Amino acid sequence: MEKERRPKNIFVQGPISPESIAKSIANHGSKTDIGGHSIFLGQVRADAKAEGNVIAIDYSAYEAMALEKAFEIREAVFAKYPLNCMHIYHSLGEVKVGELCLFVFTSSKHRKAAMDACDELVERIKAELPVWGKEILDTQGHVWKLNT
Amino acid sequence: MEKERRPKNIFVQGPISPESIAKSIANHGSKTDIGGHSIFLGQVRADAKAEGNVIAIDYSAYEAMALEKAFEIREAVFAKYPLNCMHIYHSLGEVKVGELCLFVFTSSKHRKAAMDACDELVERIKAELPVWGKEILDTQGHVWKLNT
Amino acid sequence: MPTTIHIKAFGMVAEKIGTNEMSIDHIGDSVKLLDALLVKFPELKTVKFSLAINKMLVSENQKIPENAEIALLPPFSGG
Amino acid sequence: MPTTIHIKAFGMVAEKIGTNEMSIDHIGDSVKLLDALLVKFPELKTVKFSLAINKMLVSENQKIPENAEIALLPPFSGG
Repeated sequence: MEKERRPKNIFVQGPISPESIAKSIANHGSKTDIGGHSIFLGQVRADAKAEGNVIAIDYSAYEAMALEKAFEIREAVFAKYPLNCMHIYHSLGEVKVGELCLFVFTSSKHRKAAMDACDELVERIKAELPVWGKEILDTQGHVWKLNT
Repeated sequence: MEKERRPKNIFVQGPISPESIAKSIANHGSKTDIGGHSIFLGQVRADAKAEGNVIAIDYSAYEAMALEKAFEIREAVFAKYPLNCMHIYHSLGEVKVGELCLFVFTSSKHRKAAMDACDELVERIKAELPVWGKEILDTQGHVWKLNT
Repeated sequence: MPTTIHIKAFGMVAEKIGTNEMSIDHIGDSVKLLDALLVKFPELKTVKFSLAINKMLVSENQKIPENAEIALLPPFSGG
Repeated sequence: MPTTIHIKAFGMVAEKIGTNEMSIDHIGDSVKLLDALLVKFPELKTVKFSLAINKMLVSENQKIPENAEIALLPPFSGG
């Protein structure tokens, strides 16, 4: 059971590596009351914009506010669903096309709680965390990412 | 795009390793039209039964029928959601408590399709694949797993 | 020479009847086959199971083709 | 000696006004602050942004405490 009552860091510099995800999964092997894990991964897309093609996203954040907000979301989702574990990681700085920028990981005894909580976390993270993506183009310009 | 038209093997002997999951994630780094991945992992729980505590599940399957059914499910879910990729792995044989027995992995341009497809796949896999779990107890007996 | 039916049993059903594979003389349809099985293995009355003919689940009475592969399937519990 | 307000700007807003950090003399509430900002940086009229006071989003007019940390936040686009 992991229900810490203080904000914890969610930011990692640069892309999130598949190896760190494997390590995070493996860390749960000792938690034998877990029956299901739900994971969401955000990956940077090579979108074609009018001004050029996206080759990377440069993420920035109002870190202090984002961590407080992430803590508030975390507590609300823990209160709403019977979860054993919850982990949130978001990139800062440059993440190239095809690399991972978001890793949300929930675990519960029965699958439904983990799945529903993971979906809700992703929606809230995108809507409520003061984080911005600057899409770097192959034309040396940039456009500011818009969440839909 | 990965839309093969023939049944592919979904079974792996023993537990699914976190390293194989990392490798599967890393393989998608070249697919730059993917924006989101959804993953579900089933983990064997140390349930307490009247007859003893679960220490492992021994999985068996009617393999030929399960692969045909998995193919049918795969095609139906590909037809229903705009997915880039879909991967399903299920263990056969012994999987100890804390180890992983199911790995479902969907990828799409926008997150919603991957999430909804992953949820639907997990439900259908549990309900429709001829697979059985024999829960091995610490009392040397066993009970047959029941899906709820 | 009568044709045969190949029967596979899985999980709790295989455990109950003490075998996971057998062949029997051909029987015309799935209802008659079920009757014959319950006579041969009365212990099947205590377990829930479905029948598959050539890897397709049977929901109502169905003809059994020659050399069919029949499977006795207890409730699925994968995942 | 007047107290000050510390202002942080992010993303597209920082780009528009050409800075991501500044201090100004204290202003009493958020509506007056917005007015002052739009006079000082007319280019802000062309971007959508929210105000946070001490890391809390402002939805209606609100008093600004002394030494408050104000942030100018364009629409979020994390994930």
